[in-house]
Amino acid sequence: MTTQPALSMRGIDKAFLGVPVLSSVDLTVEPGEVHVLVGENGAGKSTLMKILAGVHSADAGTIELGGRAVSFTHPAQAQNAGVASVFQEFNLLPELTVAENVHLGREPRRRGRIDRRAMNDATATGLADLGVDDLSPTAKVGSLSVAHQQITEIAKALSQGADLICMDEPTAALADAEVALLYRLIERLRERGVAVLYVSHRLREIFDLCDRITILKDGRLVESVATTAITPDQLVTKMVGRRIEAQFPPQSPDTAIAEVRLRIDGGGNDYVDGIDLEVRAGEIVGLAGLQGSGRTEIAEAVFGITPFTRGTIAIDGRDVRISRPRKAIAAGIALVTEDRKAQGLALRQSVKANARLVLDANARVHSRQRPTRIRGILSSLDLVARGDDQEVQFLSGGNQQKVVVAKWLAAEPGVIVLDEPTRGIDVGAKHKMYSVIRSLAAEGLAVLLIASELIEVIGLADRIVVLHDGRIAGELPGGATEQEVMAYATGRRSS
Amino acid sequence: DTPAETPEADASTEKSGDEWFVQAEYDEQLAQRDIAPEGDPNTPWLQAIEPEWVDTTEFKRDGGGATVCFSNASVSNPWRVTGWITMQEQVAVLKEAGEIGEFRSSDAGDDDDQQISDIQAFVDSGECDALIISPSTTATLTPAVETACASGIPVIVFDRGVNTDCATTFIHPIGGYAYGADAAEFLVENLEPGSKVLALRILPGVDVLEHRWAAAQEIFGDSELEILGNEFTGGDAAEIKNIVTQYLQRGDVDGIWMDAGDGAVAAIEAFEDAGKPYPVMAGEDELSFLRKWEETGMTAIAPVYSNFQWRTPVLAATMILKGEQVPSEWVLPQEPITDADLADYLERNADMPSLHYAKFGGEDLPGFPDAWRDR
Amino acid sequence: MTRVRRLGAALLGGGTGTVFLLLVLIFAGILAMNPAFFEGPSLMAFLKQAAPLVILAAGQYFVIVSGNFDLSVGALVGAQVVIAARLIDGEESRTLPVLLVMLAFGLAVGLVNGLITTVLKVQSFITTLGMLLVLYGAIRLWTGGAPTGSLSEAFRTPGRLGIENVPLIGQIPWALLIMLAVGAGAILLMRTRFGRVLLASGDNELAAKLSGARVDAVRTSAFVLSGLSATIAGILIGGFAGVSAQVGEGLEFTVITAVVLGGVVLGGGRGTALAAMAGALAIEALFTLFNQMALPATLRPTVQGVIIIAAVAYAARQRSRPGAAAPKSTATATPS
Amino acid sequence: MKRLNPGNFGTTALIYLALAAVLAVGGIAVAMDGGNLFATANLVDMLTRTSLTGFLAIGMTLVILCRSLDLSVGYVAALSSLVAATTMDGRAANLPLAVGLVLLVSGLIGAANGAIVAFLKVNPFIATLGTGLILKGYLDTEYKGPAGDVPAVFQQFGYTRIAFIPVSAIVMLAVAAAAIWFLRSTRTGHHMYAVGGDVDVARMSGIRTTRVLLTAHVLCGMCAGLAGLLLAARFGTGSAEAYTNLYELDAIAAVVLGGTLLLGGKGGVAGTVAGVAILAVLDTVFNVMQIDPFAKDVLRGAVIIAAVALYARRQLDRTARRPRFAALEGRAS
Ligand SMILES: Nc1ncnc2c1ncn2[C@@H]1O[C@H](COP(=O)(O)OP(=O)(O)OP(=O)(O)O)[C@@H](O)[C@H]1O
Ligand SMILES: Nc1ncnc2c1ncn2[C@@H]1O[C@H](COP(=O)(O)OP(=O)(O)OP(=O)(O)O)[C@@H](O)[C@H]1O
Ligand SMILES: [Mg+2]
Ligand SMILES: [Mg+2]
Repeated sequence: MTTQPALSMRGIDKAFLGVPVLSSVDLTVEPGEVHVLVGENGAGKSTLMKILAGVHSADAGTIELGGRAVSFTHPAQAQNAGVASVFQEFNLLPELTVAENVHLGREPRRRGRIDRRAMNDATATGLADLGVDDLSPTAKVGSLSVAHQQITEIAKALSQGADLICMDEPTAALADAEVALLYRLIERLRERGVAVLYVSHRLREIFDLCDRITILKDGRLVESVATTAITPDQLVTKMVGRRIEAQFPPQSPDTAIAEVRLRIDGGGNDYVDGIDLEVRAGEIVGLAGLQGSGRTEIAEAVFGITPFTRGTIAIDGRDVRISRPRKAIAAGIALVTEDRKAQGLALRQSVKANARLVLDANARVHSRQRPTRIRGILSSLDLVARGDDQEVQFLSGGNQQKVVVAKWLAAEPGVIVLDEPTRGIDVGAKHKMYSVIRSLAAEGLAVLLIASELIEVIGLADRIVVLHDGRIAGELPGGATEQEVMAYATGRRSS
Repeated sequence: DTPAETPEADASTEKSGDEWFVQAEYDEQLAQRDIAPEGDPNTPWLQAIEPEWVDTTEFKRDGGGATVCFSNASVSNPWRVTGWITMQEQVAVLKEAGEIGEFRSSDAGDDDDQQISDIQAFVDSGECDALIISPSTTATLTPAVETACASGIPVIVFDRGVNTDCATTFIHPIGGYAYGADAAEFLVENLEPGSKVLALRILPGVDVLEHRWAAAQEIFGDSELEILGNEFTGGDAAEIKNIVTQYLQRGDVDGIWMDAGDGAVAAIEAFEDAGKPYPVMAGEDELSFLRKWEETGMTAIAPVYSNFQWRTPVLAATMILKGEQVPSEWVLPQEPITDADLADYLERNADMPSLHYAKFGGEDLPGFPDAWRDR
Repeated sequence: MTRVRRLGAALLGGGTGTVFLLLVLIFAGILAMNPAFFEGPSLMAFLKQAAPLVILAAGQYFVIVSGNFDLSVGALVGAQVVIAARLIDGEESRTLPVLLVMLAFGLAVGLVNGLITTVLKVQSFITTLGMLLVLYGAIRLWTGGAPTGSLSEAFRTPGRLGIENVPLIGQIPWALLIMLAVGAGAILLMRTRFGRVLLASGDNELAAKLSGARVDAVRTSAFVLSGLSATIAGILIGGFAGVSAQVGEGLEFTVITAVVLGGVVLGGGRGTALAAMAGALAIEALFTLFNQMALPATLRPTVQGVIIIAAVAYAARQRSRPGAAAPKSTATATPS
Repeated sequence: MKRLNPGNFGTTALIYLALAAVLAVGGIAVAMDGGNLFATANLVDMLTRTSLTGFLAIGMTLVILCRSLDLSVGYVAALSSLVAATTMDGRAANLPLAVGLVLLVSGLIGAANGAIVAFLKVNPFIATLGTGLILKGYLDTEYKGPAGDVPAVFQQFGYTRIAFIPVSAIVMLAVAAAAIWFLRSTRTGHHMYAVGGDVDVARMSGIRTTRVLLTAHVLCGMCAGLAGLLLAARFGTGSAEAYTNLYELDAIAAVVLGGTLLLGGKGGVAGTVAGVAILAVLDTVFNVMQIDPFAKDVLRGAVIIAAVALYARRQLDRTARRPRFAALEGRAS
């Protein structure tokens, strides 16, 4: 039986600002195949996907879908040709409902009018298919959790009945339960003969889910292999071009867990309650929990974005009232936010401008630190940029994250809160971020780490505090098992 | 002659560059300058040139205390501000005398559509015994004025006209052609042949202003003066000074013709700052210009668009409501201020602010001088 | 070598560079029409005329780059001149106190604009449109419809006079020196911490706030700076040409056009003060060119409109050509 | 019960509340002044004043929803009045031709605006300021003052009333109803919210964003054309001068007063109608009370700012996250 491949891309070239991002990349995806695209940050995975989705047009090369040559100048053409996409950045309108977002651009009509009932019904069915029962089609997307937004995105792509579905890191914002849902769904798609093109940085996912792996490096095709023909270690080596040793760097020997730097007593507000937490100098405390369990809310409360209305916070033993971020910064707290583009960076400004923003914005901090040291901080983080005048919008995700971290390190904080510091960054960059976190602790900072990938919390934290429904459900030592954490996180166990 | 025959009526069908020039109107206005008006020269606002008196007994109303309504185009320039004060002072006198009970006014902020609504609102209220209208644009208010006439109250139009003769009286000074001609003739007389003249205009498309320029073009066309250009300034002093400065950089300017006096001083200063001799200048009877003229001793004339016309409509309203005859078209005298009477007018208006108009004609009103000075 | 190329790219390529290209083209046009324009005295006269708009552009730049609009500057310039004339009323001795009053008034208007925009969260387009109406009406209410009083000689000096008898040049106008000082001030200010925080606030309000920036305060300061620049421009315009009822009318649109022509992006976060001021110079030069060409006065707006659209479209093309959809953010940082 | 546009209901209700408040306060103020704001003459006056701004503001709502702007509508209206009056040339037979021509010309100018914004990527503020200037030059050069002649039948559009409601107001409300239907029920209308909300998202979702933007601008131009027809009917002729009245700023003020976000993506025509009505009520109240014309400007400016500040406050509250421990919070404090 000779079926045409679902997708065949040949010799794709693409350059931005004269800088080549993709050079003669080939990619073939068979019907019913789950095909993963891997590579470091900036390897060109998203760009390749966007070319396929009609967002960008290739400078050279051909695309065939089911044997038919296509060329897209607008996403609508790609959709009509049976390509549906979940993009890396959220692609939703917060002012519209779930159903309206799902059907955006393809609203069902009855006698020329938009048929809202049909739209809601179809969405409800789609969500039920996905196994999601706690998401209303008429809920406004802006009021949803990140996970529910991601689910909306996925529902949107699935609702198009496409032959080829592209997903760019769909699980980056999902917790394990939802990830499992997605896996099951992809399984069903595979059975129906739908091809899935997948981008992920999560190794386990790649090997659990995918049939075939295409590796990109610096915009070039390295290799396309069956999952069964390669080991995780080999894959990493091929992606990064060198071997990455142990998953988590060891604690540096001179790390000493010392005095309490951050202490929360009975903290609570509209979103979390009864938070008692201590982080010591040199200590990494992990905050674990399901989506919506209130991890970010604790970070935001400590940083004065939505302050605690009950309880107290003490820094280095002194009670502080943190009513807004400036006060937190003055108290020596730093927050690496979970959404670096929306909350962390002024995208149209240079690397330099972003890195010194905290110093610029806070007079007291400024006097403590000379901006000239910023260059040193950036290079210690191995920032890859065309220069510190480059606008950060043109950096890859991992490098953008480094700029965010650099801006906080410049302020020499005593407490640093990291909310999803490795979201959407590649293996190499993740590894670098792990060492950075370790060295922060070694320098005597108190580190509060939030990460959805449990393995990170387990591997890095000295202690793990597990949240459930806005409250602390339990505390575990570093190196606890995933089962132990999940028992608290799902509320099956509480202390 | 009635407003219906004002040039705008037929101008609308023309399309040529000189659509604003109507020979008959031009000839008539130039002739009217030399006709002695009827009435007391001490009250020029009650004088009339070749009046055709009409009977108004149908509007006669007993007992005084009338409600007079006034739809004003705007008070958006100093000329209108000055006139509006004069009108209010005149109203105060008539109220005192019991002839006017209530005086209502609306201001359309130069918006024709707004003024149509204002007029409609007055008519709909049914409370106006007489309606005075100072139209913001000639042609566009015609339907509204016709509606007002149809409601049966006397309608008094002044300053700009409308394309209908339904108004009981249409009050205006001689007009734009005469104004423009006064200025242009002065330049022709006082400049050597071949001299260069710059024309500074405020806006295009406003009939009273276009007539001034149309007349000037007619006269300059027959002269040996060279017209360097005609520029729109919006009446903004800075713009005027910019433009004149630029012309002076490119060569000499011997004369300035303006379609209104706003910013005349800025034009003169441009000569001072460029170190050039004063031009022969036609400004307006705005005090800032008259004072500068006296101070510099330059050769100049101040054509006048009689500001005292703002008194006439309220007086006409009371006359009509008493059943007295009024001219159907009430042409007020319009005489430029020359070197000869400059000193006199400066003296009379010594207390007045610089953007005041010398021929405002309110010296005998009880509010003088405070109402105009401390507004 | 790369430096040269980068400079060339900056001048001819990116959004900001277009204005310098335009400026060169217009000046070339003027030169072709009238070589004498570039002789000292007439060049000085040009710069003297251009100074107020350039200064206004500097003020407007701060507001635009921080993500807002200031539509009230024209009305503020007008108000300042009228206030000066009425309060000074020809008395030389009152010049200085009145200048202080004007300064206070200009700063206060900017402060009110800023506070309404930042604290009450009213979109600046509406805030400053409202302020325009309020200033326009209030100042006429105060003076009974038309300006009264007159300016003193001393008041008129900065706008009208200069250092006389300079060889070759004739007069160096005070206005030019003030313009240079304001321009240098604006450029230097953008190199301070304030300037960088201002830019960051215009780019991504949320990120700036979370970095500890007092976004509301810097944005309000931008409005205050705009009020200050309108005050200085008012002093120069009043000095240059005296009082008239129409001073300042429509300046807001001219100056915003100038700033955008300079490649400053409406919405904030991008553009330089120098280019914004160059935009103002380009507009003034364009008016001069029209004059030199003796272009019929009624046609000028048409030509002006075409040139503005073409220039901004050209700049937008230059900016967007490499890399179609710039990575977007879901930031709530938005111009208002 | 049909659901109103997402999250709109609150704001729209608030705006009608504001309108009611303005009417109440105005009514009391006029009553204390010895008048009656609700006398037929005053009601007619209010309704008459809504028509012109209404047409312009409805079109403006569409472009603003798309996060665009149209500063050229005043010029388009002026030009349309001239096209209408010169084409009619006093003959009723020319009416259909004139109306068609006006809609064609105004639609084309709208299309030009849309094309400059969508294809040339010029900021709409500058793009439409530019086309406005271009039109101004054309009007100043070509029409030095009023031109054309509108036959009496067509003047009825500007002057006739059914009961006490002016025909022009009825037509305006019909256009508003059509626009509301368009935004709610058609794909293109719905997509305007998407384009205004986030163009990139809209485009990546397969919406032809340039087409949507173009449509909004064309419709906005045509609404300005309707305004021009109304001007012609009321003036009995066409007038280039009409552009001096800065109708575009009135229209924008009305749209924003009506709760539509200047940044696009949120709002609607129902609110705009209320915004227009608020301005008209203010005008009538000021007129009846004989407020000094300059004080009118001050009050108008202040009212616009105050109203928008009020909505902004309300919108801030609504963006807050759902509290999880709000009840507990209540107990604790
Ligand atoms: N619109 C754009 N303009 C300019 N450069 C761009 C643009 N989009 C992407 N790039 C650059 O192209 C390169 C490839 O980016 P791409 O997003 O495809 O990487 P990726 O493999 O998806 O990385 P990640 O894992 O971080 O998502 C990067 O260097 C990026 O900075
Ligand atoms: N049960 C709930 N009731 C009300 N709101 C909820 C609930 N669960 C989640 N949310 C909302 O969902 C959003 C996401 O929750 P939150 O940010 O706390 O998640 P998180 O634990 O930090 O996870 P992550 O950081 O991975 O997104 C918040 O806005 C929160 O208010
Ligand atoms: Mg990517
Ligand atoms: Mg979170």
